[in-house]
Amino acid sequence: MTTRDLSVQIGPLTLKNPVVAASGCFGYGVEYAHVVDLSLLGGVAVKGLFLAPREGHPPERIVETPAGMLNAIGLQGIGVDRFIREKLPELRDRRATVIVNICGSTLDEYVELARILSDADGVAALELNISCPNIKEGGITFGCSLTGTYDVVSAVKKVTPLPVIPKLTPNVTDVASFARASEDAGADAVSLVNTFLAMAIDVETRRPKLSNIVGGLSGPAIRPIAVRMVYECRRTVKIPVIGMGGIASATDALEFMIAGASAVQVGTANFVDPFIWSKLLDGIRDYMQRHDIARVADLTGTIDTTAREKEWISS
Amino acid sequence: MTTRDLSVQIGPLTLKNPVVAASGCFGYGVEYAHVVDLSLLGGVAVKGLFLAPREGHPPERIVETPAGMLNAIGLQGIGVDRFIREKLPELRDRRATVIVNICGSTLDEYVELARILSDADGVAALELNISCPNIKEGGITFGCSLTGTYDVVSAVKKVTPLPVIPKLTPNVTDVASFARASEDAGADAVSLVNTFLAMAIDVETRRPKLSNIVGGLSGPAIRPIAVRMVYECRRTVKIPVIGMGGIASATDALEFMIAGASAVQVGTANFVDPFIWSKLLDGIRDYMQRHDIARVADLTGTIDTTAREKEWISS
Amino acid sequence: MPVDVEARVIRNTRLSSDYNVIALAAPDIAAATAPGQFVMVKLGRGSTPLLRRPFSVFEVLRTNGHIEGLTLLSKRVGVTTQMLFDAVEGDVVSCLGPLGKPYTPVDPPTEAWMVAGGVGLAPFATLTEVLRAGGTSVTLFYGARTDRDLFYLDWFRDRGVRLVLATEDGSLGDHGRITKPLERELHKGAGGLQPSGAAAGDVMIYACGPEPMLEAVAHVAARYERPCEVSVERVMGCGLGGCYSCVIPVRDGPMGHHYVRSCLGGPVFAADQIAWEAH
Amino acid sequence: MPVDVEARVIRNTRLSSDYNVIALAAPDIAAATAPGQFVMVKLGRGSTPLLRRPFSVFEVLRTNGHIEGLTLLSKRVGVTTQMLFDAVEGDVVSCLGPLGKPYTPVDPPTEAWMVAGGVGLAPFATLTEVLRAGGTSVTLFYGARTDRDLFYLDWFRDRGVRLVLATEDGSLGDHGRITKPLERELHKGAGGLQPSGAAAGDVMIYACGPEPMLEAVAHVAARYERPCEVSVERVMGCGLGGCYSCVIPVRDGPMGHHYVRSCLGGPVFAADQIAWEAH
Ligand SMILES: Cc1cc2nc3c(=O)[nH]c(=O)nc-3n(C[C@H](O)[C@H](O)[C@H](O)COP(=O)(O)OP(=O)(O)OC[C@H]3O[C@@H](n4cnc5c(N)ncnc54)[C@H](O)[C@@H]3O)c2cc1C
Ligand SMILES: Cc1cc2nc3c(=O)[nH]c(=O)nc-3n(C[C@H](O)[C@H](O)[C@H](O)COP(=O)(O)OP(=O)(O)OC[C@H]3O[C@@H](n4cnc5c(N)ncnc54)[C@H](O)[C@@H]3O)c2cc1C
Ligand SMILES: Cc1cc2nc3c(=O)[nH]c(=O)nc-3n(C[C@H](O)[C@H](O)[C@H](O)COP(=O)(O)O)c2cc1C
Ligand SMILES: Cc1cc2nc3c(=O)[nH]c(=O)nc-3n(C[C@H](O)[C@H](O)[C@H](O)COP(=O)(O)O)c2cc1C
Ligand code: FES
Ligand code: FES
Repeated sequence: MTTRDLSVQIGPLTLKNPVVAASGCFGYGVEYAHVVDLSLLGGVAVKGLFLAPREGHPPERIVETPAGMLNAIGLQGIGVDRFIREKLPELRDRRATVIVNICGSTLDEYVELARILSDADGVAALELNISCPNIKEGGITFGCSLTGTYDVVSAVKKVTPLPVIPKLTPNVTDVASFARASEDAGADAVSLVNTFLAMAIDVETRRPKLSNIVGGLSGPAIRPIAVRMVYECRRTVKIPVIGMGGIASATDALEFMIAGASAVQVGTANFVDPFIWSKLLDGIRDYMQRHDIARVADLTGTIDTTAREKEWISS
Repeated sequence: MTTRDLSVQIGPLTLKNPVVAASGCFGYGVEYAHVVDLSLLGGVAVKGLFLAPREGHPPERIVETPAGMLNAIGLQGIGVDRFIREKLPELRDRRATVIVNICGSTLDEYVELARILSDADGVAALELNISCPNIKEGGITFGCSLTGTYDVVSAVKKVTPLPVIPKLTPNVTDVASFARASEDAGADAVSLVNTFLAMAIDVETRRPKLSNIVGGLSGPAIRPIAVRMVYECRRTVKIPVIGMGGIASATDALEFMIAGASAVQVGTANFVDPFIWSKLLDGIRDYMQRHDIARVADLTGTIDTTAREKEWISS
Repeated sequence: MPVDVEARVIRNTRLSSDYNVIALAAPDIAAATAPGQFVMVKLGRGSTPLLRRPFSVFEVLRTNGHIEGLTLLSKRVGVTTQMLFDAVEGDVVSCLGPLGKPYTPVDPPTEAWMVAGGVGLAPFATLTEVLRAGGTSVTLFYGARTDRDLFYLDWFRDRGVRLVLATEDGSLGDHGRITKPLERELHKGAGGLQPSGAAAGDVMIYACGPEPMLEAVAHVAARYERPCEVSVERVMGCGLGGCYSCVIPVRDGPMGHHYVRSCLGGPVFAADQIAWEAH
Repeated sequence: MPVDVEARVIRNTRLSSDYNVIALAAPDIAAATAPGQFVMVKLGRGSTPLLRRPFSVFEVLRTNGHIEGLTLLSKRVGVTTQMLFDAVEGDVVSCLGPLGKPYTPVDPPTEAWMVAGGVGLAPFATLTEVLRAGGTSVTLFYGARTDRDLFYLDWFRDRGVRLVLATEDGSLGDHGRITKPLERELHKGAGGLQPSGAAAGDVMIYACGPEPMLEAVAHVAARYERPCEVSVERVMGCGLGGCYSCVIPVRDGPMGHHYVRSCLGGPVFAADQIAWEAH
């Protein structure tokens, strides 16, 4: 078996492979250190961080839906200072490629977070969470406005040498225009999708199943919408697109890459199988072998939209 | 068992019960006459009609996805004249409550269709399909623009005495604003959701699984998003909301009604079980019995968002 | 009128690592089925798979003249066929049918030539029963990748069916595609050398298999001016005419065609109706 | 370190129309499990259900000292528990564990009083084994709706456990909730009348059951100044600290509290740590 080049380029950042843990689905990474060798992942996007610690929403915080789940965690978190003090050193020791997902209520908060994290040792990139659907003050006001997106990205770019990756919400009419606004503002890449705003009601009590009433839908259910959005963004911008939404197998990851993703993130599937990482990488390697692809990066955006031909396959 | 009042009011139109077959998922209704007594349904929304016959897209037109399906039928259809000549008489004979789903490429086409159908015998209401994601000329340009929605609804209202129900697309940032524009333009109700624009790729061939590349996602996968959208619309407008998206059981139908729907439509689930109709109605009746609800219309929008109390349930 | 039956699995026989024959207790459907009709089946709880899948009725099961159920011949290609492969006695399969337009059986002296590719064998067991009951002589042209994928040969032989086989690896019968022996025999027939004793022209061809095979058979049949019916295989969402997923282009003039739902207008079509050049 | 095992079902015993005990061939997990720890299980193909579900390890199965696997005591309430109920020998259950903080066993002369509500019995079989091995005397306060929902009584009796029962319909033991006899015995104990011979105060309470029961037990324990550990039941998405779904409010001062992940910080907590008034 020839060695296959799994590395991908996200702007100035090289990931050793295209499989990244999605924010909010992998704690601060350190929780998984005893089951996963963090250095083997393409990257770890840590749980969304505000400047200050946050309590998040009261339970119920999640509910399962057909092929998906709703969450309204409300970005419970330890705040940036404790993160740098308590988590980052271990992540560094374990040689994880750390992408910090940051959230603010105001533009200044994003800028302040970016400043603080730029001085910390061991941060590979910043992912701007301007798309959390679960909290009013969670940047979604930026994420649903083109000028808001443009402003927050360019403000953060001004204060940090780190690669900046705005994370886009799918709850908009034209996601590609947000990718464009991000690119115009100097983003190094965009990542998508965050979760879909959704809800579930217990008909016996007539109460919402989540304490927050609404939450974000993730998991395999959303994959076809997410793939379409990645495809649209890829056709609109030149910066790399990081794709996610319902990836649960190597085939799913490859589907996103062929649609246009340079790397992928895995969220919900990690809950189902914390050992999924090596299975995804093995599956990707196997595919490259079968199709004789030397560099995984060569797959990005290779969707073939010409008409297909018929073949006589003896069945 | 007390008799339960299942009738609901959609503006001027009374439906004998709230369960309606969704457009495009029940042919022209007549196809199902040998398995379902059409007069027992709340209504039958027939396949989207253009003025002229249409061939639709080449196969593959559907593909299954986790808890959902994509379709890109491309509104194959017989056109309004043949519909009135060949299908409407049988629907009338079978005492179906017929909701005609109409599509146009221009505002004038919607107006012309409304005019023609207003003169036909046996049409209960018009559903304006301004939300089909699969064809460029399928009204989606109206459905994604507030003024477009307003204009097409008010133009149609001017020429028809029939109840007018614009069908909204979920592929927008703020669906409730489209419900509001519809209400302002004089719509008698709104229905939602149409399908979510999505895609799937065969990684072995790197080709899209649908000939049209993209298609619309329906089925249980989308239900939590659809319920949220119905909830938002109900809080924004006074006209009735007809809810749909992934309904496959009486519980699902009740969830939509509690969220704010006055009636529901069932699409994909009819493919899985063409005998679903009596099961849904039985389940709704049973629920009303258990909860001592005399009129199903009293359920609409009764979601209880006050905090819950703990109870000691011996488990 | 189709019915929906929660059919118990009577038995499940594996024919190879990919093929199985599953017997289902659906006597009402079995009794009403004509050769070439299909059922829509669904297995499993929840929504994996979400939609039903179409399968030809393979055999009608009779015990002392009493109809017990039906069988499906299934090839493992995905989630439902995997579940059909794994099913055990007592499991339940939701089965809706019979559906679709059947084949048109011929009467003697016309001969029936059935052309099957792989799992396309499925409709030909019931067709054989009907044809043989009417005294029609039957030939089965049956092709597969290898001899291990040719099943039920004795079943057909026992019913007096002449077998003409082909395998792509040459392990049994003709080496290559099944249209090779079909064309050879049609050629012989046209030359006056009646291989099976029938008068030239008195042959009706029935085909089922992958679409490129059907197209090839249709062209051969047309060349030798033999009537031909094909059973097409399109992705079906409902099987009842509701979804318009299963369409096939049907000729409506020398050049034109329009899409017809193969679950209602088919799956069996006259081969010359299909606009093969479209898709 | 938790492991993920595709565990074969060794046997599945129905205890009632809702309860079953399923034995799984997961010896590595069984060997590493401490009383009160749990596993995350997943059944079925596809995404119904999507997520794993948490279950306490009920018994550790031993044959001649050799660890064979573990059992789960399951109550049928939804999709996964239905599948656990229906599973048959040979089926496969994906089983991840052991996870979470266990109970803290006490040593003699301190007595152990275990308080179980319904399926909350689950962690007390392994806890009994550990306590009895250390010579601790054990009492099980066990409440359910009716006597038909009280299981494994002989199992506990055989191991020298004193049983105090309560049913809501009065069919066995006290009529009403299990906190009634618990409080009565604590009261007796506090009055100097040692029901089981232990010195007043030398009792550790372990509770598992519905949260309102845990809260009631916590209050009773506090009133009688007895140490108490409760195993809480929150909806868990991952069991590994990844999702933050399973939080419970834990006191961090006289008035305040903060959310702690019960899959990492629990499921066993000191009862006085929980901010019961929050949620
Ligand atoms: C009228 C008719 C009769 C048929 N009779 C038989 C038969 O007797 N025995 C047999 O083994 N097969 C038969 N088929 C094909 C059978 O329907 C497919 O193999 C089956 O649907 C695959 O389902 P799956 O869940 O196992 O595969 P999936 O996991 O759904 O997909 C695997 C592959 O099967 C194809 N496929 C998926 N859904 C359909 C569908 N609804 N219709 C056709 N192809 C599909 C897809 O293109 C995909 O490449 C018939 C098809 C038709 C239309
Ligand atoms: C640490 C821990 C140990 C447990 N041990 C046992 C045990 O030994 N035996 C036993 O029968 N049950 C136990 N439970 C409860 C068990 O997890 C739930 O009954 C199970 O998740 C229900 O799954 P389901 O798919 O059958 O139900 P679902 O169809 O998912 O839902 C049915 C009901 O169960 C509740 N529920 C759903 N998911 C969860 C979840 N992840 N965690 C808790 N509740 C949920 C929902 O609120 C819903 O009302 C334990 C729970 C925890 C947290
Ligand atoms: C429980 C949970 C918590 C999440 N928290 C965050 C977060 O803190 N920041 C963020 O940008 N996205 C968050 N997400 C979104 C995921 O990172 C991801 O975008 C989404 O779940 C889709 O991917 P998936 O289908 O693979 O889960 C969260 C998702 C889940 C399910
Ligand atoms: C195959 C198919 C065809 C459809 N055709 C139409 C149509 O012609 N007009 C329309 O308004 N909606 C059409 N829809 C959308 C449905 O009416 C419905 O809005 C959507 O499928 C969501 O409901 P469901 O999840 O119950 O299917 C179609 C959906 C499917 C699956
Ligand atoms: S399969 Fe639905 S119309 Fe034919
Ligand atoms: S269950 Fe996911 S953090 Fe506890």
